[in-house]
Amino acid sequence: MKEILSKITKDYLYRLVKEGKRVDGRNMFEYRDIEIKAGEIEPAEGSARVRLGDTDVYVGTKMDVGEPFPDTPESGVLTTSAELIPMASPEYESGPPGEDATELARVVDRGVREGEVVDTSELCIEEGEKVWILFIDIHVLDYDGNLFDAAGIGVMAALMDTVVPASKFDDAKKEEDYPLPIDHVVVPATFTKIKDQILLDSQLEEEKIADARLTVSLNENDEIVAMQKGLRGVFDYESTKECIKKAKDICSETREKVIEEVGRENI
Amino acid sequence: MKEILSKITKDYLYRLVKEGKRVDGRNMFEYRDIEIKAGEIEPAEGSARVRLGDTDVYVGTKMDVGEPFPDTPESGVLTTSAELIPMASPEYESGPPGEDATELARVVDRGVREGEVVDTSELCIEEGEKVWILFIDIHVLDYDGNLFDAAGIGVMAALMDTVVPASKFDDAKKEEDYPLPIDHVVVPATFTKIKDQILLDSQLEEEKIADARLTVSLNENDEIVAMQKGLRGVFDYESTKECIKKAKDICSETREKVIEEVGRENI
Amino acid sequence: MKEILSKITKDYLYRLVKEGKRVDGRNMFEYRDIEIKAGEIEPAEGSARVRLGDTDVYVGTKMDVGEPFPDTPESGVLTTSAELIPMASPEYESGPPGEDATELARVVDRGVREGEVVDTSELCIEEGEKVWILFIDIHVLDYDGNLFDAAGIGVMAALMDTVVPASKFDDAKKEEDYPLPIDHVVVPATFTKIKDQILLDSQLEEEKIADARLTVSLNENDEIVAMQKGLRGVFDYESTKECIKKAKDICSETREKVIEEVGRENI
Amino acid sequence: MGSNKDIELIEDGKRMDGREFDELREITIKAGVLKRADGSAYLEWGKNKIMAAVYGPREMHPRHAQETRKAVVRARYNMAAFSVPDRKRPGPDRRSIEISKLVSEALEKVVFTEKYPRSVIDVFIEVLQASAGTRCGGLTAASVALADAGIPMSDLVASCASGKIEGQVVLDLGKNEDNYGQADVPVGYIPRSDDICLLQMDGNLTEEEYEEAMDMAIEACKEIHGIQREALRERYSTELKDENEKDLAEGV
Amino acid sequence: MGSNKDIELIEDGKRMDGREFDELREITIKAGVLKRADGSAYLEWGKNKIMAAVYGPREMHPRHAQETRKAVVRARYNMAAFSVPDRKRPGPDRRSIEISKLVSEALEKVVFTEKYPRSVIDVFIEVLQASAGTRCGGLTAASVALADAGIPMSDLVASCASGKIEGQVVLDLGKNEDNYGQADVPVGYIPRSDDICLLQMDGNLTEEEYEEAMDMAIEACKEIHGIQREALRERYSTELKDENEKDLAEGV
Amino acid sequence: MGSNKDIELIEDGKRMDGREFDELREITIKAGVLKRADGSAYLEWGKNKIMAAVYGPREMHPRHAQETRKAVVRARYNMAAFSVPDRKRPGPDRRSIEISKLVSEALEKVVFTEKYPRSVIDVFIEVLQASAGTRCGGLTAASVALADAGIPMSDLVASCASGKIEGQVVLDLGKNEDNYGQADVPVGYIPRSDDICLLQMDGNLTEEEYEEAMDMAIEACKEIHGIQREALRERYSTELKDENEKDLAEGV
Repeated sequence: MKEILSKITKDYLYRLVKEGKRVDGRNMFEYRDIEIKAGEIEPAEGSARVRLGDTDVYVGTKMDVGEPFPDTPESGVLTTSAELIPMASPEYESGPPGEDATELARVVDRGVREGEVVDTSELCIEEGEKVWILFIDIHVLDYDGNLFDAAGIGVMAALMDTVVPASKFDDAKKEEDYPLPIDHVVVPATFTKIKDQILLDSQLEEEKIADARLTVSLNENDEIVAMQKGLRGVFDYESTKECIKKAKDICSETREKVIEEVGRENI
Repeated sequence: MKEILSKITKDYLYRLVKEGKRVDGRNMFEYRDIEIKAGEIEPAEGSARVRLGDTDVYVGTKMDVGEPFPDTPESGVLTTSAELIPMASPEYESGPPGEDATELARVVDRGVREGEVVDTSELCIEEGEKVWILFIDIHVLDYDGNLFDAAGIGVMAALMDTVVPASKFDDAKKEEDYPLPIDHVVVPATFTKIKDQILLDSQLEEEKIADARLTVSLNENDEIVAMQKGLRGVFDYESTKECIKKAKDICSETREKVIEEVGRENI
Repeated sequence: MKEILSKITKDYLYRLVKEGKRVDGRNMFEYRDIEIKAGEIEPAEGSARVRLGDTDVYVGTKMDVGEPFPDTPESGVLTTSAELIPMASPEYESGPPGEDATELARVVDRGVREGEVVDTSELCIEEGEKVWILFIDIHVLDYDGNLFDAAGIGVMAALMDTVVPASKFDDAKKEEDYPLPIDHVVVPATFTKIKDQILLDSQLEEEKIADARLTVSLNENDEIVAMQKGLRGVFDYESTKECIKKAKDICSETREKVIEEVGRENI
Repeated sequence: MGSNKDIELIEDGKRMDGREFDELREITIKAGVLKRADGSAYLEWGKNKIMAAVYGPREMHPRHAQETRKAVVRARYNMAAFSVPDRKRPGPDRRSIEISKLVSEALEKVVFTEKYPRSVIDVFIEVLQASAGTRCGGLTAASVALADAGIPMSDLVASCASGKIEGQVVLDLGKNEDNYGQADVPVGYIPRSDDICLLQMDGNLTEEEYEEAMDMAIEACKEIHGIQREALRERYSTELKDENEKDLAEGV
Repeated sequence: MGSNKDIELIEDGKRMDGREFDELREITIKAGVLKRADGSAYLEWGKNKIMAAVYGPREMHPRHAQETRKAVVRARYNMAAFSVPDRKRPGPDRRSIEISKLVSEALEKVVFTEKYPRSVIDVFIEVLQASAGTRCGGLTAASVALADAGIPMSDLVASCASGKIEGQVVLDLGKNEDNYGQADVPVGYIPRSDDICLLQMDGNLTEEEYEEAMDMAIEACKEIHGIQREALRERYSTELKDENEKDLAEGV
Repeated sequence: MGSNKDIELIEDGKRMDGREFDELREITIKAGVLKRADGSAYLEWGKNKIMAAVYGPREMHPRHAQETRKAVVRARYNMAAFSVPDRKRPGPDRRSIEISKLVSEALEKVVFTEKYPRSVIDVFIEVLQASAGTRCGGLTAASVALADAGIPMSDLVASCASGKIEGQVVLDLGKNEDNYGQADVPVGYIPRSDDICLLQMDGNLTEEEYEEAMDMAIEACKEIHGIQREALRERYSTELKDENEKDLAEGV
């Protein structure tokens, strides 16, 4: 049930973009209101709800004790899933994650994994035998565009909110619960290209007419840890450079918001 | 491939009900012929075939040794499945159990579980490590209405027919096979409501025009151990009370039939 | 998306067969060019690519250490899978193996298993605890008829090419890699029946008009180790005898080709 | 009903969370909280956090599931992976399949389905945090979401469970009471017609206890019905306010 | 054919169950045993208990599987979870997928499929108790069920396996013979046209042994064909009797 | 990027396989290698062995996935079970689902899809032997297969990755470099329009390193583009030769 914008709406949106304007009056590189609430889900080890305008995403983390992968016997295991449930959009269907949910989960996952956000060596309980398994679940309730940033921000906040439930598992190395060891704070910035215009944080209608999408995830040292081009259009090389430059300030601001909400000093 | 009754058939059935009559001449609270045969399936630990009129259901139990659930380390594990195979009705389709089969299995399962029919503490072999897993499989061959009672009766009979295959598993606590420890004899009585009339044991046509269904499972002390309202209609409160009252005599009679067939004295 | 031959093509093919001719000029019991290349896939323990005319099949074997089946505690485990990927034919679809792929895998598997090709007792590492698991994967890239023979030949060649990776698993009985112990060389010959004519190695068009198919697998002593009749037509008893007689010479020739390519002397 | 561990559930005539036997946990409902859905409601009930959303009436797919004379109400109950202490694997399990079926059936009676032949009215229930009673909470929230979507209905379904702990019939079981109690009776109730549209029971009840439990549950449903209506009233007044403000802003 | 454990299968020129080398286990077939199915047959063959049912000809779903000039015969072979010593997980496995395919193919030749273009004739085989030879039993029962459903057919397919144990060709392997024997040859046979519509073999046979095995199997199929026809005759006479009794009851 | 084991990747200013920092592994491409597919290409790239095949434009199934004004390019990337050291379970996993999506998106821009409304152009990529860089290899081969199928295209997409090992930006990571390196940047490039149609990155790069990596990758894509065109030229001349030989054989 793919939604299709009417030709009139499309033309209107294209005209706006041409004039350097956006439907909701924002600047090209301005976020909608970002609301981050951490710790609202009690049964989760950590959680965050992120609202980006009307886009509404819950992220929860759960931890369990299990076996490490054979090739990384000293590391905890991370696994990220995303569910685009049919509650969130008339376009989403019940069933196992499709390619959109899979791409979302994998891009966010790479930001966390390649950005070395979590110190997974600290999640080893017994080398080669027992490690912490960290499940990250992304649950989208309302889809009004730019899930990549909402989910990426939510995952970062949820991780920083996470407490390792060492006391619940009598086989764990430590006796008391302790905060998940965080090494880096990685957040994404997602740009879309409409005709020749690049803009940040597309809301739904803009996303629908976008040619291409570029997500850039940066850590607190402005290092790029993950990128992903999406959609059926293209970028020229210069535009990708421009996005990276813009991303520095943008991510820096987002990172502050996350830290402010989760209030960790040890980062 | 949902079967739909013709308007003429429906009108005829409604008229009958209004006059306090049934298609096959039964009283409102009378069962069709019940035929229970236990122990016909050799490879099963226990089995029963129940015919309720033309409804034909096989139930078989199998036992294996496995791990207990972490929260009940001293209890055996029960698991009930139902298959509505396409042999039984033109409406059933191949594939994993749908919502009808799932509801059937779960309602029957609750009767057994909540009615504490099986003494699961006796099925513990080694606390927290090894317990008996009891598989109950409901196999419907011919569907002519009221599966809930046919399956419920069949499961009770099959359980009473079950012998724990201790000799086959060298790791079991006992060396010789012994009868499955049964604490209670629970049987269901399923009522349907057509317009304002309540009736027991609907055959297929009645079930098709029924507004609502109510299953009441009682143990030998007339205690209610499970109930389930089904279908898209409603009951008023008084009717549910009436069903419970009626269920006492009905279940008592059914229970006798089961015991007679399985011939256990230790109940 | 089932392909259907036009009536004209069919009539032409039928006429040819009637005149004792084949589309590509072959004799009735002549193979197309057979090309066997073993050992082309490095990550596999053994591999073979077989081209039978334009039919193109890859077979790879992988080995892992695992548990034996409870009823054969002293034997390694064999498992054969076939994938008819949509690359190979416009008729094939993505998804789990359908009935055609399942039949193919099972017939080839029986040839290996019942023909006692592999000495599975040699694949036991620790009785009842640890044995080698041998995965045989059949991957069809181009389907131009007679997959049974292409796959059967490929599997035989891949097995003879297989080296047990004992050095990679520190828990294996032997320290050094060694060739998979082969007891018999089994190859199939697949006949089809078109009207009253029997022919070997049908290419695609012939297969499409074939009434019935018969695969006969023989070992180096001309003993039959597996047979399978396929398709919706029938054979008369005499024809099956004739196929077996013919199969002796045919399989003998194929067997030589396999041995020549894999160059094992210890058979 | 869980294993009979020695968990104390009643002390000095009160339940461990201080509630009276016939007292509900705190319930708050907010209607119209999602943008994309046609109707929605967010409910907190004790520690339960549940979102319900409605789409439709819209064309039914697959076609062969269409009914020629009426709309189908199709509910899907789902628990988020992080909603429970042990992570729930995503996707439907047998429990959620059964609950989805029962909720669908419970809602159909109050919806004027005959107005929308061949259509489907999709009801999605997402449990974000679970703490006993999620099916009743989901059904209660779903009714409000249906009304918020403007679906014509004869009444709101209110739902609540009663049960038995330590031999005592009580209302609205909490988590421990559900785990270690003796009976649970989830009820769906339509106040206007005095009808029961959801009824399950498991555990052990005498006939008398059943009646006591039902009396309690029905009474509570009436109370919940008030909270539901209040949520909708709130919603309409907010909407009105929004529009007034907009008018003001636009200088009307 | 299973592992070669030291299981004795022949003693004093007889098989362990006392049968001669070319002797069938006992077979009984009853036609018309299910109400809902269009045709059905219940078969006991040694310790095998198998139900077969037929629905159709009816409209083929999905549409793209329809054949424009004929009906498709679609068999589904299934084992009940409790039919074997180790519980069988519900749902099709590779073995049952293959058997379903072979049985579909074996039946098609005897059905006048061209009478029902675009249709499907569904054949369901449920193995309730399994003890070697279920595919032959299923195919044999399915033929009777098809006839019971009134599907026009040129003949009944009869099916039986032969095999080899301890170097001896024998008919109709029993469970141990199947597990510890040396070869198994399931055969489907159409007596009227003297055609083979099912043929599999696994194990180890010389050309001569193959012929001996086939001769035995075909002979047995003819015998089974008689049992099948008897079951149908029985069925018709019962039906007739039923109608007579009904006439009497109604005072005709 | 894998775990940081102490694996040496650079020695004496060269990579362990002797390559310069900006040197590609050897690449060979052969077009038109499969009979059944409408177009195909076989690629060897270092130790990677990849087959790509194209079917279409053909009718899109399921219907609801059709686009009214253009063809859909639908790629499916798959690894054979034996293509990697640890056997890959057959069927799509999350990695292959993502790659399939990205390759589909990367190819669409160069295909004149508007010529075939309601159609699908299926692109199948089978990795027979994998050794780092299979998505770039697959995309590169797929472009050639599309051209071989005669699909009208504005250009061929060339693809190559660059990355970082031991702090050094390098081209076309090999297996160990991919496992133990610090960054990987797969790029899909359309030379004629100077456009980037595939771009991923993971690991750790500064802005400057990103630019260095991209410059390298784009340069390499231009080189690969030449190999692609050569493969197609080869194909056409072979075809021509084939036809000439046929003419001769037929005595024309």
